[in-house]
Amino acid sequence: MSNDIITLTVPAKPEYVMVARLTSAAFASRLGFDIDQIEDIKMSVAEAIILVLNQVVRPMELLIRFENLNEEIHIDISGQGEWVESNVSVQDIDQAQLSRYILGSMMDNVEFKTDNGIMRAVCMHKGCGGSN
Amino acid sequence: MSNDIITLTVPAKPEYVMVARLTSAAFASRLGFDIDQIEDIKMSVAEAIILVLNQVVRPMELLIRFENLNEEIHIDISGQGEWVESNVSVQDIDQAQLSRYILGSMMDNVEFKTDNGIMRAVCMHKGCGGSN
Amino acid sequence: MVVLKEKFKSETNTWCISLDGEIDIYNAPELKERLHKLIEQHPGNIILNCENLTYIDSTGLGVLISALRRVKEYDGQITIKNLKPYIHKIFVITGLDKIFTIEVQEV
Amino acid sequence: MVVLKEKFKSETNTWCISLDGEIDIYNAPELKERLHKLIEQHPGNIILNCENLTYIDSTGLGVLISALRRVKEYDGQITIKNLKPYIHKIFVITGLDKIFTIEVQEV
Ligand SMILES: Nc1ncnc2c1ncn2[C@@H]1O[C@H](COP(=O)(O)OP(=O)(O)O)[C@@H](O)[C@H]1O
Ligand SMILES: Nc1ncnc2c1ncn2[C@@H]1O[C@H](COP(=O)(O)OP(=O)(O)O)[C@@H](O)[C@H]1O
Repeated sequence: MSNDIITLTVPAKPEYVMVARLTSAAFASRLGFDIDQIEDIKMSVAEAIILVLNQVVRPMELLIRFENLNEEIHIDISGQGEWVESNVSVQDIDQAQLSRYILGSMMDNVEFKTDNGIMRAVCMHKGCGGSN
Repeated sequence: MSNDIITLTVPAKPEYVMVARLTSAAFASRLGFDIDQIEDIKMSVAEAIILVLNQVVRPMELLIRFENLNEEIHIDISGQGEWVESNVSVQDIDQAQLSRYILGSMMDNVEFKTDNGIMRAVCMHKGCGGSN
Repeated sequence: MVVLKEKFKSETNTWCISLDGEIDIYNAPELKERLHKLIEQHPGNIILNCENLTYIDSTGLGVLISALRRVKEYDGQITIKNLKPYIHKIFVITGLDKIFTIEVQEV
Repeated sequence: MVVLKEKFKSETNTWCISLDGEIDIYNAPELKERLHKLIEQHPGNIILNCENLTYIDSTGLGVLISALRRVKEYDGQITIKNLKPYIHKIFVITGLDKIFTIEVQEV
């Protein structure tokens, strides 16, 4: 299959994380990932978004870019638009560690793009014959 | 709920119509549409895409824009990028009538944006308490 | 891939075909090819069991119409069985309930 | 809305709670509030039946951890039952299988 790109933008609100999850699942399923891999990809997209949302500042919008490249799905999640103050709790900060464990285990590779301690984007990929 | 916008771009290929369908369903479900209405919206998005794809020329990419506005879901589907020749059949042209019947019945309002006989975009909306 | 289970019953000269899953613009061409092959193999009547059909778009309907044309050439029939109500609705909207013999699924 | 069916059994001083559907960043705050209210009402042990839990994200796990903290304050326990294997996997990845008592669903 050729090198195809899908992009999705959603308001940076908890209620739309589900939309990003389902779009990921649909694309991954078209690329031939199996059910367990699709679950991993869906969940990783959600966790990456949670990391970008649950910070002292958060973006107004999220851009999610999917690409199939060399039998791998590449996913970039980035905050877009204005970044505004958010009322993050200690719990959110503790929870970030859970997100990182999940991403590290479910994707083949994950990179965090930070700037002054703020996570601006998460770039990750997973292969069809992937490790998990 | 505030006036939220979601955009999706996919390659203008049959295999990605399903991705657009699932993204529509997820957004419509978040907006509180019931199961039958979600089916209608999903199907209408697919039929609008089919109308844009199955022509003598077709675009390289599709942009689908969803907005919730005054208790209605507004959906614009437009061809993007270069338009290339396609090998459309008589069957495809006959089928366009089926798509139009379906759209007309499932959405509250549908507008076709044509230019020299080519359908460039379909704009439609449906309310939560809608007619169907 | 289209999930399609078929069986030819020579006593009644009928293909019993079950259409499962989703038929859309992506897999409709494959379905068309397979239906046409079956019709060539045994020009008989067709019973389509749609109990497990969860989605069909206009390109899928086009395939059924195209099959109906072939079958009509030798005065055959296509009967569509066990349509889910929301899929039956699509046949009604498009007027195709008048050209196929349709039996709706009980709820 | 989080689907949550609960029943307090006074003989064993235990809340039997069934968590159904998907728990994510959108509905986790509501779940947290409801669990904390139940714990206030009857500070007992908790059995979470997750037979129909199809998804949980890190914010949902955070809610469970937060409930566990409250329950530990009075030496109570949280037992998680009937986890689907792919959800159990998430507890293992995050190390939470060590802080909760977990019983995995038979397949
Ligand atoms: N009543 C109808 N309403 C709308 N479209 C119809 C109707 N009857 C036939 N068609 C169209 O005609 C097409 C079938 O054409 P046909 O010449 O049989 O195809 P093929 O030659 O590929 O078998 C269908 O795809 C359908 O779109
Ligand atoms: N072992 C752990 N690994 C990762 N995060 C943990 C762990 N233990 C606790 N946490 C974090 O601590 C949070 C619970 O904090 P807590 O102070 O109980 O919240 P609250 O005061 O709102 O009840 C959870 O959301 C979780 O993210």
